[in-house]
Amino acid sequence: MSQHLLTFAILFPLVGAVLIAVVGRTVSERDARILALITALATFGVSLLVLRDFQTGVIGYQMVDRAWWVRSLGLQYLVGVDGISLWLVLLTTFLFPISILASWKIETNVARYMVAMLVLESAVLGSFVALDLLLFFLFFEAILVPMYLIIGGWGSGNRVYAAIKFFLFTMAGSAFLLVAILFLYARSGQAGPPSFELGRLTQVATALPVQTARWLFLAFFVAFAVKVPLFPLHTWLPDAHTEAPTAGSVLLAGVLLKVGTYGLLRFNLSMFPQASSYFATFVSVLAVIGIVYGAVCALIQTDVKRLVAYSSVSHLGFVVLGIFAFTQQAVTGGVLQMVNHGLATGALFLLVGMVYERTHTRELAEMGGLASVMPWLLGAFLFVVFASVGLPGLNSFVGEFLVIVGTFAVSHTFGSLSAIAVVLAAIYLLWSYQRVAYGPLREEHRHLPDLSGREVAVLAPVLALLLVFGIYPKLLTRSIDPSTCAAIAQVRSSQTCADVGSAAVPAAAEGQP
Amino acid sequence: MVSHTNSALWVIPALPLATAVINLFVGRRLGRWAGWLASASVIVSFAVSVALVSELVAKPAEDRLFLQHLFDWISVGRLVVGMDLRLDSLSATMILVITGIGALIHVYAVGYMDGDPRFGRFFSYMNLFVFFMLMLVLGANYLVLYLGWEGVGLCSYLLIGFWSDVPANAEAAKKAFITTRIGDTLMLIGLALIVSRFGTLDFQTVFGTAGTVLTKDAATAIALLLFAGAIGKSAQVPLHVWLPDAMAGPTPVSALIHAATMVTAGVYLVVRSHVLFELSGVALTVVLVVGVVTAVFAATCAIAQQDIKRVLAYSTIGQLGFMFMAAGMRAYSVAMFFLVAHAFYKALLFLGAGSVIHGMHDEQDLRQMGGLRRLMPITFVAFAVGALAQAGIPPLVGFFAKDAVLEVAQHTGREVVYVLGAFAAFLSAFYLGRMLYLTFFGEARSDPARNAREAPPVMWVPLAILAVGAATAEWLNLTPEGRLTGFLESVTGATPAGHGLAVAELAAVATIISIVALGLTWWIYGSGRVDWIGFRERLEPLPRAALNGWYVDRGYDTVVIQPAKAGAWITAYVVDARIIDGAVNAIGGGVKRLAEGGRLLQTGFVRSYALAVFLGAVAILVYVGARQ
Amino acid sequence: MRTPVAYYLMLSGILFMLGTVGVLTRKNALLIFMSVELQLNAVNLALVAFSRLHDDLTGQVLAFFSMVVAAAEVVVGLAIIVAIYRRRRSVDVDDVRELRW
Amino acid sequence: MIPTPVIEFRPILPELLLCGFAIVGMLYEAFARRPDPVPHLAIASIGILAAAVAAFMLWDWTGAPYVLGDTVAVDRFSVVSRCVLLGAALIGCLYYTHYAARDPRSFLGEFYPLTLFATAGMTLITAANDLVVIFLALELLSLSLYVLTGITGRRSASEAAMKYFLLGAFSSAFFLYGVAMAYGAATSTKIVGVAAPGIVQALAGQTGSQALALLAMALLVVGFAFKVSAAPFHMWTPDVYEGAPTPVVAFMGAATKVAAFFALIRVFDVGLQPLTWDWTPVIYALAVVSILVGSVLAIAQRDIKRLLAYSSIAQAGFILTGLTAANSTGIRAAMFYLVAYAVVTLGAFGIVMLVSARGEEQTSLDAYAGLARRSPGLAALMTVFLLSLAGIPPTAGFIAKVTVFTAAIGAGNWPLAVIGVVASVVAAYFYLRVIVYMYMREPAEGMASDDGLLPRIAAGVLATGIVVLGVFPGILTGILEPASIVRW
Amino acid sequence: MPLDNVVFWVFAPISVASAIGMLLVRNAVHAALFLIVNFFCLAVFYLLLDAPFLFAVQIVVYAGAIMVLFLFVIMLLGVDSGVPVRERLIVQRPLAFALGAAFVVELFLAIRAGVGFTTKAPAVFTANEGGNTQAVAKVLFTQYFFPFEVTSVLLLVAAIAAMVLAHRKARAVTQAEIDAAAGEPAADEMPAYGSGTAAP
Repeated sequence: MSQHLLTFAILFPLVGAVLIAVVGRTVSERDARILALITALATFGVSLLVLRDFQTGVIGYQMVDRAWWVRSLGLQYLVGVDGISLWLVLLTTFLFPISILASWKIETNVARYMVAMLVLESAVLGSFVALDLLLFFLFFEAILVPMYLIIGGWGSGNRVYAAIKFFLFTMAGSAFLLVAILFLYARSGQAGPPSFELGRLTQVATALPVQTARWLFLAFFVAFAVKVPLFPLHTWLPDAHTEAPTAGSVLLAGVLLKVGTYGLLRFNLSMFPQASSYFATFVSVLAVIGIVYGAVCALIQTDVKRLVAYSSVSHLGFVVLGIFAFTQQAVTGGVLQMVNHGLATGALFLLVGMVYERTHTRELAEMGGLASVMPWLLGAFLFVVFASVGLPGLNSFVGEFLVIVGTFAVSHTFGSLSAIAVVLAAIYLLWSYQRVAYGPLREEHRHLPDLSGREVAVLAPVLALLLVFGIYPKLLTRSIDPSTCAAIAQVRSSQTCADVGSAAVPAAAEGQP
Repeated sequence: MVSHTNSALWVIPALPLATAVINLFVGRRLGRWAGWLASASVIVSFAVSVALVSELVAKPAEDRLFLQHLFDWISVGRLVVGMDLRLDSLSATMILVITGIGALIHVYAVGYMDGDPRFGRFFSYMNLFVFFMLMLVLGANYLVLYLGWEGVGLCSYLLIGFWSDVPANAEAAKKAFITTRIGDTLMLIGLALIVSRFGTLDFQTVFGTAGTVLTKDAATAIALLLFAGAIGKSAQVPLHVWLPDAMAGPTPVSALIHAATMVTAGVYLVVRSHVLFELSGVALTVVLVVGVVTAVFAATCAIAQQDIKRVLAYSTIGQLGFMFMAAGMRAYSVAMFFLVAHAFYKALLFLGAGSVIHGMHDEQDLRQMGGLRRLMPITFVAFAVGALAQAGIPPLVGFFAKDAVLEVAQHTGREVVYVLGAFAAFLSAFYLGRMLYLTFFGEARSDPARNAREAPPVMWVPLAILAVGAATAEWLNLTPEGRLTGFLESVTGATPAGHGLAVAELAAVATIISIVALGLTWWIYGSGRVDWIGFRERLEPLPRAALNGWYVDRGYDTVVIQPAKAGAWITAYVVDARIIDGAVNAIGGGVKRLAEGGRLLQTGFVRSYALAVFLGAVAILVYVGARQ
Repeated sequence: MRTPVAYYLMLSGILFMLGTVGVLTRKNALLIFMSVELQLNAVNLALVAFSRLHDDLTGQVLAFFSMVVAAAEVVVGLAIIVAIYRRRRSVDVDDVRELRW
Repeated sequence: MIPTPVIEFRPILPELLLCGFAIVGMLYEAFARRPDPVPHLAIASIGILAAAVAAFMLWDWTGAPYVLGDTVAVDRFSVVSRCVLLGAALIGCLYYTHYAARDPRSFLGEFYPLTLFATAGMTLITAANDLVVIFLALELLSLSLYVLTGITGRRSASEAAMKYFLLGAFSSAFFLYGVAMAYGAATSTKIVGVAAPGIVQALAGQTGSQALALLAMALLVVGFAFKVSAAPFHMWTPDVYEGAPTPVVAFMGAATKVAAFFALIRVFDVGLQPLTWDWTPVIYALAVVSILVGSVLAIAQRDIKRLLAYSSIAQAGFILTGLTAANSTGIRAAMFYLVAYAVVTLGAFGIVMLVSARGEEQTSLDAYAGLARRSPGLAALMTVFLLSLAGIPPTAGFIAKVTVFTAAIGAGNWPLAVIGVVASVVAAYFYLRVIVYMYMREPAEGMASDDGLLPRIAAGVLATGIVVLGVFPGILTGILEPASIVRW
Repeated sequence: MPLDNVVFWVFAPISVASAIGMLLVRNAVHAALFLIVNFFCLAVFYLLLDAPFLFAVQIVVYAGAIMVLFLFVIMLLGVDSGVPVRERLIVQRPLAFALGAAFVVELFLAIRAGVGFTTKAPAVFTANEGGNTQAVAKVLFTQYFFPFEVTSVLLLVAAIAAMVLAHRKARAVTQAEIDAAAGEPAADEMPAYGSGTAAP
């Protein structure tokens, strides 16, 4: 039972999607929504079982489910979770019901929309748990289509451009990934039957000549850097976020971008440890540029979704920076930041969407004074803004702090520069909040309703988690820690992972870099 | 090793937190009871604090320490940061100030905020502030301190912008948060540096091992980064610009946050971390210089302010400068004494001002006041006590506090500091006198001033209590060995002693300075013999410059903000949209153009197609020929 | 056989080339098609020459097949050309370019 | 006295059946008073199915591997190709029946016999072990296709037929010259000789002339490249695809490529195997050019048939990518790709036919605006086909791309794979553009799509096949595994 | 100088010249006649190469049947004598000749390497033992009987093709045809049969 849980998690949405696709035309739109919601909730339930059965502190993959898929290609169905993917799986299954609930107002082609959502969920879950590279790639590419349809079909304004840009950008990046995977696969055929299994390919990759490994690292890196997105490959994100429907933005920010950072951590780091440390400075520079650059761009945006999109560029930079610092705190912080950013930015997009549903504008200049008519909505907004700003006690702070601390131990420059974003985040988020919430109220906004019961149901769980993960992040870190430690040990090629902390009281010399 | 665990510490911050949450969600339904509930929780918290502190005091000096570990907050690898509370003489002093003065201000606010539509929300924020402030001072490690540090910033933001329908208020709130955040971020880097050196943020470990772990340079770096946080939070030059604007908040907020407690967090931080500052040495000099500069600078600004609260704001900045001055001279306990004293009289002044504003129907301009002493006698007395206390008239508490600072300066041979401090004291006496006379003496200069009414008891009772406090708080320290300073020495170490003028001589000089200043202002503003408006005009442009804080704000705007905006604009709309995205679109466009061009190769002429075939064939043949 | 086989082969090559050039330069569909016939004949010459060279009759058989194919091709080709002509009153291939780009 | 040759007819039974039923069809057309599409379809279908059965029975052939004077090879390789080709023919006939039913006056019963003949040529070309047979089969299928292209007599169709014919004849001259050179080099036209040494034996044994063999290789490539429409021999493709009737394009696009590629594999991977190091660079270059030309030029197209034509050029490049490996992995990859490609092409053109309303050929992209609104089923099916062409999971196209790139990379040709994947991105753009039209545009006024049930079912089956192959490619790879070993 | 050499050197220039003539003359009939000359020359070469059977077939089938068919069609279509039309494809001609030259050079190199310009065929053509026609027949009907059968299908297809294309043309003037072509611009429609005036 336990070893099939992940498979169930992947299959549930798919089954639901097929069901809706089949009965979609005969049942009412409302039923299609409910069916989708039930499916997503069931998937969430399955993922909670995964959490229950997950053994904290165990290094390596758990709940591994394995079967041959295409034996002649050496393609396996091989899934499993470790402390890193566990939380991303949970984040995904958590955000999907919320997104579906947030999409209640979608009126056109509801069944098709829900099918796309559920297929997307399946694909994302698959990419987080796949331990066979081709399988991963399959899911990775499969993400594109439903998301493309969601942006292009239910987006706003310039949605087609944004959708195609999203698709092509990601696909362009993953093109190199595919070549690299196949290259490794071909190499693995030199000793025994070729395979795509992560473990096998890791052995192959670590045995490669240095130069080759570096090229392959870059091929992997480009694919994930686009997805993250890392400066200067980020320009698809503002467009995609701006034009996507609310749930699309939530999922894009909350889950899809994490596939990129997850990929960096899972594949780049573990498969090309030497190359990773060789390129660490390069990647860190990009990450730091992204952190500052995204924040600077966000400063001046007038479209609130665009602003949040740039803030994502900045926040995701933290994740990458953390991952490539190769210290326990930084990497764990990075993983934590993935989850936290997913929740916080997801919530931001939810709120922006709710505001948009009421005011029909994303232009900051056309809002204002909304706090006086919708105190609860804007109160929730403020809460989320401060979570994003990195207020201690709320979730994002923990990740950012750990990344900065962990990075600082390696490089004072990167650590310090990245902290600039902490200031800038406050500036752009508070500025935009001010434009939305305060100031004179427009006449046509005078009678806008406050949060509805459904919206409270959408927001409450997210906001609660923002607080819980801010106060007691140990919930997450205790299962993330062993996995990141293992990953770092590989890069540092030592038995222990680099740790800037010291449990012992007079740990004097330890911290000296 | 004696166990210092005390499992009751959490109660102190938990009470205000609980009521904050209650008021947040059901405050509207509680009506006026929301205020009383909030006040009650702070009062109870004060009571608990008193109980715990007396328990602490009862212990031998070297054992005065309570710790409580609530849970592991951030625990990654070997870096474990607990949600730990710590009560020692330093935090004891602070919590008493916070809960004590906080309680009074809460009660006062019940009256002041009466009738506000978001009454419950206000008290929720106030309680939340108290909670975070308590966390700040009770934290046993830098991260809990930082939690409180940022939390009070949040509350400050919420409360400054409480009346957010006025755009300026929201603007001020944002400015306050962002300006302090600059300092906070540097402080965060400081924390990172501490972690990288010590592997922990725990006060006990850091201070205990700093001497062996840190080099002088590292200590300087850490100390300066921490001090940057203090500069921001305590509104010291050059990050002082937010505080005058922060007066946009309701007056109880100004009293509690921007006078008595939050802004003093910087002083607390420096005193708390004095071990690091001392290791550095240089850092202390910086603290001293910043303190002196701020004290003088703020005083010059305060003289020219027209808004009663802005006078007090600049005054607060200057007084905080005095505290840093003391800290910079290693007289930490003196700084703390000053802090306590200042909390009394500045809260008093603010609440008095609030009472005046309340009585004047939200009029804050000094020029519109005058002659209020008859209409608002209680407020007048209280306010006068506060003003005189700060002006340094013995035997009020301000005299002793300021005298202690100047004494240290003089005794440790820092003559320049002494002179500048004395000058700042002179100026502060001057603007206090000006404010006092312009508000309460002379003729009423406007209708609100003529029709002003005394505050209700719920407001004047706290005022009165504070006035008594401001008048008698010196009792806390007026023992030969210094009761308060002595109590603090278990944390702060002894105040440096030295030789110089006798205490009496110094006191005399200080008193003379104050009296001269007050006399001068009485002559100008109170006697009616001088046309003070014309006098001001004759001095232009100096008063205007001082009024505008010597244009520091405008300077920032020109030098930092506008260029930054332009830079951001260029980044977002030129670099990002045109160059980076432009490159992306150029690739796409290039391929498209290539396709449109290549499409024309398909001419429709069957003979060109044949030519292509032949071309291909010959190309392959050429390859084959080369192969042979 | 005194003439070296290569001469025949070269002749075949030249004829093939001329046929090719004919396809490329003539505009009359019939002439283009005739040029193709020239190409096929050139190939036949090569086949027969190889047949002689290898002392093997396969080449001649191949040439024979090639002629059959040519005959069939001519039938179809001429039918198509006639069809085009009937529609357009022209056998100039340069005029037949509605399908392009 | 001529000795009676041993006639083993079973290996060519599929072709015999096809020709036989073609003749039956001709007789029906000739003698029926009013020829009707349905009996025609029945005759053709029976013929095709019978041929398929006959082909199946060759799967476990235990007789001589080369029969009929070593001109025909009997192997599983050709069984696979035959099945694919017969399927394509069946669906082509099905489409035409529907297509003609729209406008009974333009119906021509000869379509079916000609299709069967063309199919016979195609199946034969993949089984042929002799360059002469290949040439003859090539001509057989070409001549049939020329006529089919022009069968409606529409102005554009006749133009397409003429272009196709002139260029086809031109390129087949090159091919024939190649055959001659191969003969000159090896004294034989048999790919593998049993009775007497064939080309591969001659070349392997160094008895043949290397120089002439290379020349032959170059010229044969021209002929094959033309048929598979690899750039720069592709120029006929867009025009012919645009001009020819859609059912013909569906059949032709799918089947010709399959047949020509299977023959190419046999000639090059078996016959010219000793020259592997010489011909792989040629294939490599062709692959690069085809991929780039096909992917890039398709972007500018506004006609769905032209777009799919360019797409087919790019697809040819991808298949060639697999063949650069010159080993069984590459062959298997190419075979998989071909099957997937054939299915997709048949399906996509089926949709094209259905979208263009009765009697008209609305093939402009504008006809696809709002298709999802108008007929969601067609739009969904088209999406599946387009995604497969773009190589997005979970379609067969994805697995196909993976396998060809795997083969190429395994042979060290990773730069080619890089070019391929990058071009896939470019290609994705125009596939997505069609999806944009279908799903994200408002339908134009007065557009109506066809409600033909049979073609819809066919397209539905094909789409299901694409997805099933994408999810369980093992079904096909299991079959291809033994079939990809071309005997020598 | 041996006889075959003489004959070769006499007919080779003629064949090349006639081929070039076909390329250059404007009149299609002349071109066809040049091609016939060329085919005759080839027939002579077949004779020289000991292929009398093909010699006969070449004359009967090619020069006879096929070229007559060509001429017939030329006549039928009444092809103009070729008012020179400006070559619209400017690069076509020079490129064609350049590529043609390159083609021949490549061929020359290949033949030199593959056969050699001094290699002569064996003096005796043993394969022709018992008469060329009989020998060809023997090869054709044993080794190549299957391809031979294929050619029959090929011819059948050709016949069907001609029928289809011609048959349909017979209906081309009917209204149905015009309707079927309704998607095309009506102005492009042309009367199928001899309205005489050709479009310019």
